[in-house]
Amino acid sequence: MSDSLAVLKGDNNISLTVNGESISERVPVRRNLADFLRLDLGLTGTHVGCEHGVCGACTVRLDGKIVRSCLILAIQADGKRVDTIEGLSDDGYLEDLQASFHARNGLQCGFCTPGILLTAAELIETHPDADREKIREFLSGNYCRCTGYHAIVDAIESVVHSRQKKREL
Amino acid sequence: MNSQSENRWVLDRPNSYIGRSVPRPNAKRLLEGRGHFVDDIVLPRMLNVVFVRSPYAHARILSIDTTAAQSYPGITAVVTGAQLAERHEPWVGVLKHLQGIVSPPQYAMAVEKACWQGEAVVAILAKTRAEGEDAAESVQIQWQELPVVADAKTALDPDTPVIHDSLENNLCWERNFAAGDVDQAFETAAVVVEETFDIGRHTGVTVEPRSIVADYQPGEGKLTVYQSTQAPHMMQNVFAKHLGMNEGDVRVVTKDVGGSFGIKVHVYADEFAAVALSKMFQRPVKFIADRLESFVTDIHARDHLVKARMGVSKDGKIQALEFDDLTGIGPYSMYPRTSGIEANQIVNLTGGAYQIENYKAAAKVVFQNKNVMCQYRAVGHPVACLIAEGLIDEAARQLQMDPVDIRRTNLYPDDSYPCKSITGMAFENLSHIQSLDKLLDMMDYDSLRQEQSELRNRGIYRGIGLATFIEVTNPSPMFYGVGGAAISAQDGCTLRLDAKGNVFCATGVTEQGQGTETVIAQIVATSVGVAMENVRVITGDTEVTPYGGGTWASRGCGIAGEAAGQAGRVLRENILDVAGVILQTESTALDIQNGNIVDGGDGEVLTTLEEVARVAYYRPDTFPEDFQSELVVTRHYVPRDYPFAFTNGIQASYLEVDNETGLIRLLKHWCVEDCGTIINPQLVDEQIRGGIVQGLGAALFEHCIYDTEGQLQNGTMADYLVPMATEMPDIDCAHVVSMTRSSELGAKGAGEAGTAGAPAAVMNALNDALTPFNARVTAVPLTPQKILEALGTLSP
Amino acid sequence: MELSGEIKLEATPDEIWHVLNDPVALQRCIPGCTALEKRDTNTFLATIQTKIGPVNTQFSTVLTVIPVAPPTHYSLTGEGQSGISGFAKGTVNIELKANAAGTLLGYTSQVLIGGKVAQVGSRLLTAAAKKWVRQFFDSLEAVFNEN
Amino acid sequence: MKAAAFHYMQPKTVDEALGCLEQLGSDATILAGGQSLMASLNMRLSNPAVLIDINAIDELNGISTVEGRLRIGAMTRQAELEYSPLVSQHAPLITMVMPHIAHPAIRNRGTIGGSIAFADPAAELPACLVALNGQVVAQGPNGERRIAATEFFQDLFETALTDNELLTAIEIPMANENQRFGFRELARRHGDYAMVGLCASSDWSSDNLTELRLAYFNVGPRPVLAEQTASDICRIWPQVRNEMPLDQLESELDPPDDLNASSTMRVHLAKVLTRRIIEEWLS
Repeated sequence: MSDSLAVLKGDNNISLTVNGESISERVPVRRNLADFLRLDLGLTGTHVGCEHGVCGACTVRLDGKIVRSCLILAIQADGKRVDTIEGLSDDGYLEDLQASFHARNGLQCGFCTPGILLTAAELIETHPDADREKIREFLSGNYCRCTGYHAIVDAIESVVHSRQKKREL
Repeated sequence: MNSQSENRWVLDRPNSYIGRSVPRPNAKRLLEGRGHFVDDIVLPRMLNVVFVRSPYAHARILSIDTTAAQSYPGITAVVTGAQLAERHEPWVGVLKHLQGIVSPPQYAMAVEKACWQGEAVVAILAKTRAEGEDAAESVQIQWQELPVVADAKTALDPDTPVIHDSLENNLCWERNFAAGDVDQAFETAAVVVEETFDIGRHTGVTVEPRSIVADYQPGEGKLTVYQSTQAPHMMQNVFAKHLGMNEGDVRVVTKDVGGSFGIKVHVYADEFAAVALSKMFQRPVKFIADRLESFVTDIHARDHLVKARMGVSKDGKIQALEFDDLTGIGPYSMYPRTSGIEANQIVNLTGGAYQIENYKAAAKVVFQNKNVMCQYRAVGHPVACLIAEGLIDEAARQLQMDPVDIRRTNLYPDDSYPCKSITGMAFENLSHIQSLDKLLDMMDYDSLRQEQSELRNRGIYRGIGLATFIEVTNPSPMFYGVGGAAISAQDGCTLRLDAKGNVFCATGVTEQGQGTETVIAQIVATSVGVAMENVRVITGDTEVTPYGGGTWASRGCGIAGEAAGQAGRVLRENILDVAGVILQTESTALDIQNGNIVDGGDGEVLTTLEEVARVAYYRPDTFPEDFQSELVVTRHYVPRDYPFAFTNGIQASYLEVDNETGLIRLLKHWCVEDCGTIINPQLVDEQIRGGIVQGLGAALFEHCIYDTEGQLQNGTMADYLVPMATEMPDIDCAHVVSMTRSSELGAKGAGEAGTAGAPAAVMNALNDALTPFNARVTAVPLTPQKILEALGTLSP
Repeated sequence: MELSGEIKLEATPDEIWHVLNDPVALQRCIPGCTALEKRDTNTFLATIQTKIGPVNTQFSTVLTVIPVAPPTHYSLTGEGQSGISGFAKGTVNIELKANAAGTLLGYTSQVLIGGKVAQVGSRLLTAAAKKWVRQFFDSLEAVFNEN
Repeated sequence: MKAAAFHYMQPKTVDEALGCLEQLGSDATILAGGQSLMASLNMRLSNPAVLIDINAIDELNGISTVEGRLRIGAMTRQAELEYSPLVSQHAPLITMVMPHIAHPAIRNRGTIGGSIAFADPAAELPACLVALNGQVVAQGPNGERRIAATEFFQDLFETALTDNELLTAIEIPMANENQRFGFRELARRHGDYAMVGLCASSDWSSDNLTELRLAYFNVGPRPVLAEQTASDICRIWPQVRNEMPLDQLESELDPPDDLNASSTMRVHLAKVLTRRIIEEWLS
């Protein structure tokens, strides 16, 4: 075995890009990415609903792909790019989705909403022609207890349609 | 008011926002992840509390050794239940109007024994939650197991141990009600149908867990509690009362709440412990229930076993309805609302849509060693609805009547109001027949029946289920206040015109995402005469908002909305008085539209609200000596003429059952309901849809499964199944509008209608689909296992 | 939850009884038992490590061997605590029938888990208990096969 | 719900990882995609002394074809398999299965090697590997060995991997045009653990159905290849349309009761799934 391979204990330095900003922080090995974003960076838009990877409220983007931040260690994000609801709102990436959710009331309490928006964005990127059934299937890992999903599906469907129209132009 | 019905000025104001689907202004920050949830709060010197909880459903604490835990890094203190009990008064979850209800005193943590799996026993105050959990692993507790009372069915048997030494038996409460001559009516009935309805325990699973930060400041002796709750004023009273504080020294702040549904309207022992610990250690203390804690401590609901029968004449007229309800509520009646209300509601509401002359109901509420049970969205309604709608469908089947026809035969005609139900529920104005007709039209009932029959010939089994419901909304003090609870049924609204013509509005109800702030702003903007952008709504702060009940029992719009409307009218009058002085004209000849003072006749703009405010605040010297402007107005409202504003509606479910696997696919759901004046149609529809899906969850998935030793078997999000997007259908909503004359606004509530009817609609649709097999399921959730057993594919 | 079964052992009932009272042999039979000491005639203190997939729990267990009707009927009960993870309790009733080839051992067992392990692990409880019981009797068989 | 403290190593090569395993033995737990492990760490149900994170080992990524076999590196993410043209061409069963595994955000992170090594009896991929007659490539101190899927899954969460071995890839015989595959599962909600599932493959090159492999999951401690049932079906082919011989499943499968379905029900559902796949092939 390589003698140089370190056994990391306690706190360690990590450097990563969060919402386009270079971050260097010292974190305990055991701290997950959700807690790191919330506790160390104050990015409280990433919500913690179950801590066992089921509810989807803590969904963030890691190197451009949605993941559950409660199921990844902060230290594993070292050297990577993380985007949260705050950054993706600021840079306008979610703009049409947010407008559609607002118009259609595709949210009530708003706790699951950041995770749902990030999931919806990836859905539309990977399935630009998604129908209602596909939308529902793609959202199957995101809990929403308030809306009953119908309004969320409507809101996403209308963005799918408006982007389709844009593509045709 | 001489004639409210003719003076519904709020509704016909120019530029009215009433009846408009205005998007929620406060939703924008939530969409950007900029909400203010309790767990986002970090205060200086704040500690996190971690609880050691009982793994046993019933066990005596022989000893607790916390020595090792105290020496862990990051630990400030380790406190046992007995130690904390010296710092607060216990509570007892009983109310006077539930005659005979008993419950033992409950403390913030178990003192001598734990009575359910998950009850907190030891609290650890730590710098971080992780460090607290490290220390928790080293707490040594010696337990002596006690016999577990798990099954409600045997809780009252003579040989079942009594859980609480201070009580005679495991009976918390019972209610018996009878009217008419039930026995005689059953004897003469052409058909008597009997069913046992088994309604499983389920729970709310708010995606934001229960959350609280308590901040006791010893200098002022002041306690500030940031809490994810539905009832800040109620909590203020509870914290003060049981910590021996002056209520004026306690402030409860509720910002964004990540879902509540009735889960967050109760006093939880562990949350109270966090507050007591903050006072004890004079530092901020945070408690966020983790998901494993939520499942064993958030109140559970339902858990009813009902034996019921209905007698019907040969033309389908209900002759009599009788049932026995048994419900297990865990070891304590919850404080301060009690755990007897659901059973009480079931007795009051069952069959309430139908003209019934002979009725008998008995409800028993028993203690058991399971998690506490209490009021959750649509308290009692889904059970009442399952009983009546399940029986009436079975009666129709036996009489070979269409489910629509038997309902039409028995529903209160739309011209029968006001009237009282057999249990004394007063109905002001309902619209069962109109609602039924609208539903049939919306779903194209006849075509659907035809499609069903065609598919059945091809071996595809679809079912159509109907469920009529009534909903209790706008509760008066008859709900809790008369029983001695410090729970406000009235609600207030304070409006203040600022110097730039904006209106600040403080209301006693809270926002949990249902759109309270938006609806209140719509009413205020309309009644004052300003644009909604110029109305700021403040909720959830006992130091700022008028005294109010908060959010429960579908009361926000009908009660706080009415207070807001009245306050707005008075503020407008006061503003016009000032304008009249400035313009030297009669104020009655003026009006406010879009933030301008206009001529009440031709609408000509005379001046602006901003100008009126400027003069009132900066140049009152220009007013006559005997004139003082009053630009802050408070009004309160409580319904007086009816104890509750009943609403009504009907739902329909269309589903397909796979008769080989027992899996159900929901194809479509419809709801027509009548909540009176609709302020914001979109928000009402979304309340209905969200409520329906919670009811669909109860119908198909949600179940807190316990073993015989009182151990919860599915306390994770992976194992406790809630409805997800893939399995849920599209839901169509429509409305009939029967305004309540109790208020000027005429609005009733809509928050629970969906949940009330959905389980019965699905159960009836399933049983309709199973008709060719002569199979029936009356136990919810309607699982594949139960369906295959009913079909005879599996033996039970 | 109840499990039952039968196994054939090439030993006499007396020999089996001896093994069930021998700390060294018993430790070999109990899956995950990392330490076992005799407390008095019929009771043992055992440390049992259970590993079911990712779930790794250590129980401090009191084991009692109850001679219901020796040498043919025994009961083996265990009660283990694992701090915040919860507890496990189990009883195995054993009936030994001597035959020409040795002994036919019949067992019925009841297993109960409680606390967090029950709340989280019920999906796998039956499968895990089956595996545990199977391993116990496999090891018991191995003890005699070696002898 | 916060993980207890542990130590952490992040090898960059397979050799480094093997070194870690050699040094730490059973104190170490491999962290692959972490979609099951992290949850149990958060719940404090696992307490490894050291996590060996293999996410930085680039050589474990990738999908390729090697001598008639499709080779998938252990750390290939499930989402990559889902959308891979190579996989849909050479192992279409995997493409069929993939959307049923949990949810998109989980599949973005979860890996095929993690799912196989974890050996959850309710998981789809182990049964899929068994149905496809695939093998597991394991590397240890003495080099590489290949383990047939049927040998690999040994018991509840137990595999043939030893403490000092690392699962580096899985290999699957490339599908040909004469093969047909079937996948069905019955779950109460999309993405949940199925009550029962079935991965099936078969050869249609002759008039008879041959090489039928029926691999069931969540019917026992590991995936079950029902060889007797498969042979019964092949034997009476094509009369199978009229009468499907499925009785042997009752002895071949021994599912325990769980919260969603009894043992009897799951055997019944396994029969239903089998019939539906065969009917799907015939239609």
